[in-house]
Amino acid sequence: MNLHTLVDSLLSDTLETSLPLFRPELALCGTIVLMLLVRVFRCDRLLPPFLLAFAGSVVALWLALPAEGLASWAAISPQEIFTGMLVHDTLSAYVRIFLLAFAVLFVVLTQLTGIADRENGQDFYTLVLGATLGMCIMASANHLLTIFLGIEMASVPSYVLAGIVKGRRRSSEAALKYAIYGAGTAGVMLYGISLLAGVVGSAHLPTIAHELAALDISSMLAPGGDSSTVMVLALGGLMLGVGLAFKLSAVPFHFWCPDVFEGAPAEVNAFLSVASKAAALTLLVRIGFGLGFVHETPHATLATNQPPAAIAQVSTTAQPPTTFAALKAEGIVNESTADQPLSPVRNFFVVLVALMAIVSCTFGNLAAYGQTNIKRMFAYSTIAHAGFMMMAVAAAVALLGRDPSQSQAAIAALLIYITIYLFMNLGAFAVVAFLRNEMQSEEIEDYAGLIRSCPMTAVMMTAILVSLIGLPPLAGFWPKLRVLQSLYEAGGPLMITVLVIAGLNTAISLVYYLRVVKVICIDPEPDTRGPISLGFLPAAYILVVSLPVIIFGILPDKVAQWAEQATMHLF
Amino acid sequence: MIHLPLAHLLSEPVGVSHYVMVGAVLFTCGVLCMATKRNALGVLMGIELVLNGANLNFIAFGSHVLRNDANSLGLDGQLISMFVIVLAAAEAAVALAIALNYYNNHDSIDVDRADELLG
Amino acid sequence: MESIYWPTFFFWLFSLISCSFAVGVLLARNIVRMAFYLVLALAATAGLFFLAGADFVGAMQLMIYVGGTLVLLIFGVMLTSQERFIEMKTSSGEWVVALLLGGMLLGILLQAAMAVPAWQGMDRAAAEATKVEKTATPLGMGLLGVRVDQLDEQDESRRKGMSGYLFHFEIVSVHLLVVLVGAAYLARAKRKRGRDELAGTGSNAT
Amino acid sequence: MDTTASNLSTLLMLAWLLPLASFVLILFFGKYMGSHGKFAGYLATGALLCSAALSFTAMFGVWLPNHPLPSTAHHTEEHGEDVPSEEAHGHVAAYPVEAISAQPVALQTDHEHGEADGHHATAEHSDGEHHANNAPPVSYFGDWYTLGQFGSLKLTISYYIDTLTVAMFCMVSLIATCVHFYALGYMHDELHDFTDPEVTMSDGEKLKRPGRFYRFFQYLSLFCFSMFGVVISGNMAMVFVFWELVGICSYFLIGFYIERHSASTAANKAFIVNRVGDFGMLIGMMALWSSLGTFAFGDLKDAEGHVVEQGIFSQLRTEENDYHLQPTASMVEEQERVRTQTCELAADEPPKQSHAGQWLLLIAGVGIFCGCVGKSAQFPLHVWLPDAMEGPTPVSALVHSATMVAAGVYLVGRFYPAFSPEALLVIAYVGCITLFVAATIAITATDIKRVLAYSTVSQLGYMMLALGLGGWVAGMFHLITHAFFKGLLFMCSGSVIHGVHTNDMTEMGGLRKKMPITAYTMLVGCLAIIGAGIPIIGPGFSGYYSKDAIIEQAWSFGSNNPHHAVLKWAPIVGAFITAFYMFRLWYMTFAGKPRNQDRYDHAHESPRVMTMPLVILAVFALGIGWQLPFTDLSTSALLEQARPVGTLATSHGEILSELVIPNEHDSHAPAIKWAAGWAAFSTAAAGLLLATAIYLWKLLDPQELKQSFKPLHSWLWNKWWFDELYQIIFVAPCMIVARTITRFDLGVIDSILHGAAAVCKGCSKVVYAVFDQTVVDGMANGVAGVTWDLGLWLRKIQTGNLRQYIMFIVIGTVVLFVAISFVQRTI
Repeated sequence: MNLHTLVDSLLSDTLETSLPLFRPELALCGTIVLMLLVRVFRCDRLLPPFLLAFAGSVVALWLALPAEGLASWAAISPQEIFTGMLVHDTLSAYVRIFLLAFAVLFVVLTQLTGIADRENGQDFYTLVLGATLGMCIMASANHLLTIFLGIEMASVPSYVLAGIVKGRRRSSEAALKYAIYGAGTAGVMLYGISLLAGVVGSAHLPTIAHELAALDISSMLAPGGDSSTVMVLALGGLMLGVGLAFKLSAVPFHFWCPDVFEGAPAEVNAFLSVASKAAALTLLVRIGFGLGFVHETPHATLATNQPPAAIAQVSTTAQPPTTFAALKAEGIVNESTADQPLSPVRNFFVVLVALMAIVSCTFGNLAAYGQTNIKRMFAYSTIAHAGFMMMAVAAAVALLGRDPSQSQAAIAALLIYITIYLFMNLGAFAVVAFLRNEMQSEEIEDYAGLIRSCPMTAVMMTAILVSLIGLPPLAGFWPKLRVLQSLYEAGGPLMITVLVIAGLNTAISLVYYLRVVKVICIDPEPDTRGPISLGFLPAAYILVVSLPVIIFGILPDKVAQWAEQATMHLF
Repeated sequence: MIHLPLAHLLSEPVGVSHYVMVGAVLFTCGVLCMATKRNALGVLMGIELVLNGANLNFIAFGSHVLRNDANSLGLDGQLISMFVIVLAAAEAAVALAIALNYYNNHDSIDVDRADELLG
Repeated sequence: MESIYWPTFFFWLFSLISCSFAVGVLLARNIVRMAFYLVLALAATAGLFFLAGADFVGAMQLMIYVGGTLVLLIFGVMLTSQERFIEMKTSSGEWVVALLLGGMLLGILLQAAMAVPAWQGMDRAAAEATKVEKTATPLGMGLLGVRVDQLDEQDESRRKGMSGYLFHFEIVSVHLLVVLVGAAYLARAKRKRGRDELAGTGSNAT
Repeated sequence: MDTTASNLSTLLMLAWLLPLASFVLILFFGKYMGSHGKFAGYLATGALLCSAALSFTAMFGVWLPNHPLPSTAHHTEEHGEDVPSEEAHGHVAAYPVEAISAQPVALQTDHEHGEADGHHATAEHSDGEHHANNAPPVSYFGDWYTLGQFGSLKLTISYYIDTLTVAMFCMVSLIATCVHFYALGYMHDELHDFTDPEVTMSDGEKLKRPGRFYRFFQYLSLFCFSMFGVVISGNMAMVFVFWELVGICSYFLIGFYIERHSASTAANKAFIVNRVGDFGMLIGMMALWSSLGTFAFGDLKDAEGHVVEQGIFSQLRTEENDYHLQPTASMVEEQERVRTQTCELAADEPPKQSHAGQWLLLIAGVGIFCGCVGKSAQFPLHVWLPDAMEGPTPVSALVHSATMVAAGVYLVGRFYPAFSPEALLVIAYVGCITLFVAATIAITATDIKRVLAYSTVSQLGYMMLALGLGGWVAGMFHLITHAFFKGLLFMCSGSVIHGVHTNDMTEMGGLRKKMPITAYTMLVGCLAIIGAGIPIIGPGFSGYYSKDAIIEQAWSFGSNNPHHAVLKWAPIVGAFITAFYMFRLWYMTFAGKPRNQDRYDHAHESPRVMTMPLVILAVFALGIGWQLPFTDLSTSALLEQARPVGTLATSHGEILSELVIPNEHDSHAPAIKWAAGWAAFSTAAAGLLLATAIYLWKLLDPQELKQSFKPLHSWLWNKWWFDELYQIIFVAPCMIVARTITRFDLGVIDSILHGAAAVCKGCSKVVYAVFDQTVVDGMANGVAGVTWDLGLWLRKIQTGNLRQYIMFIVIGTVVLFVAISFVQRTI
């Protein structure tokens, strides 16, 4: 082996494998650069930033969709790209499509609400696309530095987005709180990463899993073992978790969330609550599966020292196995032997995530009770939902060593949840943003009797709220059901506790969502309020975004099918 | 001859542990700085200290001078710390801009004045 | 009596400077003084980097942190120090809570630092035998994606984990672009606010 | 050998009986000894002086020449490679325990291998060297007088003398002598008619009564006699008798100013609380006697040296079993009998072999420990000690800090071979809670003596913790060093009170200039109690050696038992708090500006008869931990000689199988020593710095702090509400029961007549109130209301303060780390 083979393998890896799979993100990068150029050459009259951003995100979305339609997903083989920095599989493909689709919808929304006017449009869309890029990287991270980088790339532009309305005190306060809290947790996370990497001696997730398995933690925990090293590992893992919990706004690292949501514009809230959460949850899955599971046969093209021909061959011939049985038969999954050394790692992960999930869910729902500001209420609702979604991750990792097919089902539940949550929250925040433009208020009490002023919006908002509770005819019911089912499958005292608490929380959340419904539908209209007319485009947008809440409620199979396909290659 | 422990301390090479301890001190000072300074810029300085503490860890874990076994982080440590420096600079730039914006709106740099959003 | 091992001496020197000025940053009241202490602490950390054999990163630390970031911070200090003098004193209770918590955190971290057996120092002979090589070239190659240090790595499984950093190197540039656009946006002077009020915030709930 | 035994027993018996003689003389002739019995003081002091002389003769004249300490130089030569470099140069008197322990550490390693296989695999290890090392310590046991034989129960007055006994004699007699001298000065008010300023008669006049100088010394003599009796006792029954005598003396002395209401209440409280503990002790003694048939500690030998009757220790730790603790066959039988009887199991069911006899052993151990809980003021019976400060200060110094309260610790140490690992764990936890609770209360107390009283409770907790964790020498060593520095501290506080006529620290300040000797001797005491010293290498004040030994043992234990990590951290946290409140006390009293100018102006240094004992004790508080230059003599080396048999081994729990009580020598491993030493030093330094920042440099404002932590302050100020809690749980129910019975007595007939009607009426009311209103309505309203309130309350956490959010990051990380390390073990 010499330098030549190294360079050759790098070239083939980068040019032939990685860049083609990285096209959507490249499109985002290109749009960002283009936007700068447009400003530099002062042709923004010709190319308004909205058009540019819209076109860029649509192109990126188009590039992200599988070439031969959804049926060809099975052809995506899991592989590491960029010499192991990122991993490309169906999960990352799914989340990427999700994020880019959201970006398209979001760009349209901001144009409709007018938060990004032509003067600051370039700045706004640059930040949005930059953050989306970071989230895409989070979703496919395979290396500790990539995790940190992805989180930074997603967060730092978001700080600015939170303060995008420059002249307002609250907006600037929100941005300051967000930025400093985020920087603090990023520091803690970085320290945790350093400890993890330092003990294990690598920053590459599969290698870490490999080394952890070699360390044999269970024997270290036994009396007389080197339990202090395990303590360092646990501390590192915990501090890494702090960074993730910040992104997830999980209790007790949620403090930024309500303040930022109240201070930032509603559109930005939609971005933070949907895209950011989805990316963070995917990252959580990545970490849980990356560290809690050893791939017996390494991914096809990760070895950079193989000759290019071999890489090409492997990537074409490898038929992705579809079922767990097949995986087992091929020796990729060997539940009894391969995973035992890592069961303490999984346990740790599960306990940590489950604890935070329980607390987040309960705290979020309870604290939402007395809120008067709708954005703030949604902030707590977001915290609660993030807790619920984390439960799915905990269940998935708990099932990982025992029953991978159920584990896949748990991840599928998570993906369904994320997808449906997109429509619920985007719809809700769109309504909030449009109403704010009309009546200059975001207080819940000012929504009184909305059903008489603009019935369509009110009905859609009601549907969204009921769906957020998770009541059966609407879409929000299905993912919750599936998460509960996964928890039941996972079993064990901890998971059953989580299950019970999750069930209780659904009941608790009833109160504050229905309170808003009551204000909208039953309370009398105040006399002071003038007529409200949203206009055609906003109304149509609300309809388009929130109709899926009803449609997927009645026909949940389609989403479930996508999600199940997307979880195919986790093992 | 008097055998001072101090001399003994100086005649042996230090290990990764020592570096990590210095890193821990920097980290803790940084966090405390963030938690106690009321001047937003002081808080930002705390962030710098925190990141620097973590960076010192990376350097120590990757160093062949301190630890000469197969399991060290190797060059990865230095590479990661370089990226951290860059990212810290980016973060500092944004945080400073946000602090200036805050100052413009509040006519004060005192973070305790940021008390409108609560509950 | 054994002779002094100079790297160790310098380690203690630099770490003492670094830690004490970090504490100085924590305890100082005056923001300018804090900035000055921070410069010294970071510069001493750069010295520690050099001692650990990370010459290039040490230089970068000096240039970017001490040279760049801090100048930025000092700009900030100058821009915001025009307000009338207001005592920004942290109350005693907060100090005590912070110090107690900080002590606990420090205790946990220090314990972690001492916990791993492999992190203890080498003996002197081994340390003196270790060759310090310049790291600039391998670092540069690593940033371009070619890990030349992979060539000496015998362990197959570890070699796979030694990834090139070309991806990060490139994507960070995009990130910096985005961040600078954002920072410039916020730092720009306010322009006409009419449309902002109407469309951007609308809310009169201040 | 024989002459040694008789010499020792005679010397110590004389030392023991001299105070008794003094007591009897003063009892009968006290009134006639000068005016108000001035001469009685001299008599008692003289008797104690003679006792001290005899004790020291026993130690240096008889014991040491016959049982020389192992030579340090010899061992370092043999095991030089194990020992850090500073030990190799013997003249650095760094750490005596280390030097002595060098030999057993090396031997212990092969011992442990044998043990890992089980308790029976040790026979082949019994080569000569091994045995020599693991043999019981040299001790002399014998009967002076047999009181009577009742069946198998033989009650004797016997002695059990080993190094610990002799060392305790020296310590007690030395401190008692100092206190006697001190009291000659302190109690001079009692030499003439005494007007008690704190007792107001019904006619508004202050109480005037004749002085009771002689009676004070009479009690002190009786106390010394009882204390010596506890120490020298050779069997549990005799211990119990003197134990009670000590308690009675304490009662008398606390209630010395019996006319004061607070004093008589405090005396009653002390007596009653102690009875609670003694009840447990009786149970423990019964458990032991019913199964072992003896109360004696040691083996009774005849003239040829053959064992006639086996004592408790040799029955439980037999030579054949390589001195491992194992319940005897009779214990197994007894436990099995109780089990089958109480559970009504079929007699043919096979006995549980796994825990054979262990439960009985545990009951015996915990029972005996209950007595020690009462006497040594451990949680939850610690409430009496601070109130006992109503007694005169010399009493506080002697009885309630240096000796009597130490008797509990001493008994645990004496009885140590019979404690099973589970019993030790109970001891450790009790000690741990005590040390923490008492230390926190001391933070807010403003009465100078009460601060010291809580400090005493806390330090006793330290000793119990050390013993419970397997650190026998560490605990006993701390017992001795603590006796000196705490006696010193109390006498200094007495000197201050004598000078300014108040206990309240908020009225003091700046007294350093007025009473320099008191101030600086007290500074020595403070530095000793916080364990000031140069970490790892020494030298330091006496507390430095003993406290570091405890903390090292705690770390050693913690690394073996990750489940009980709290026991590892408690002494570290305790060290922080100790340093804080001790220097808070010193700064408030001696530094800064006078808070009450009037009192300051009238303050004066105490007379020579009071300051001389201070200086003497200060010298001991400084140096009792040191190794005597050019010899191998040091307190810890002496104690090492008395180390109970079997405690060198690492022992494992039988009932709690994962419990490991580590070998004490393991705690001197460099890694543990290093980490624990620095942790102890840095926390103590942090506590000192915090106190300095608040009370000397005034960087932080104590009033502001009090405001910030108002709930916490009132919680501590009210002593964790323990007194109120006991009032509610124990006292009030007793009162209610008593009153109820009274009423019942008075109105039996009435209540029967009206009872039936009332019950019916009541029932219907209850059904209506409880069921209809509470259950039905409450289910609907209550749940919603509670969640609603909870939700609103949770909003308060979101304070909007950014810096608090940052603080919450730290709290979250730390709390999650702790939570995860506990939760994960249980799942």
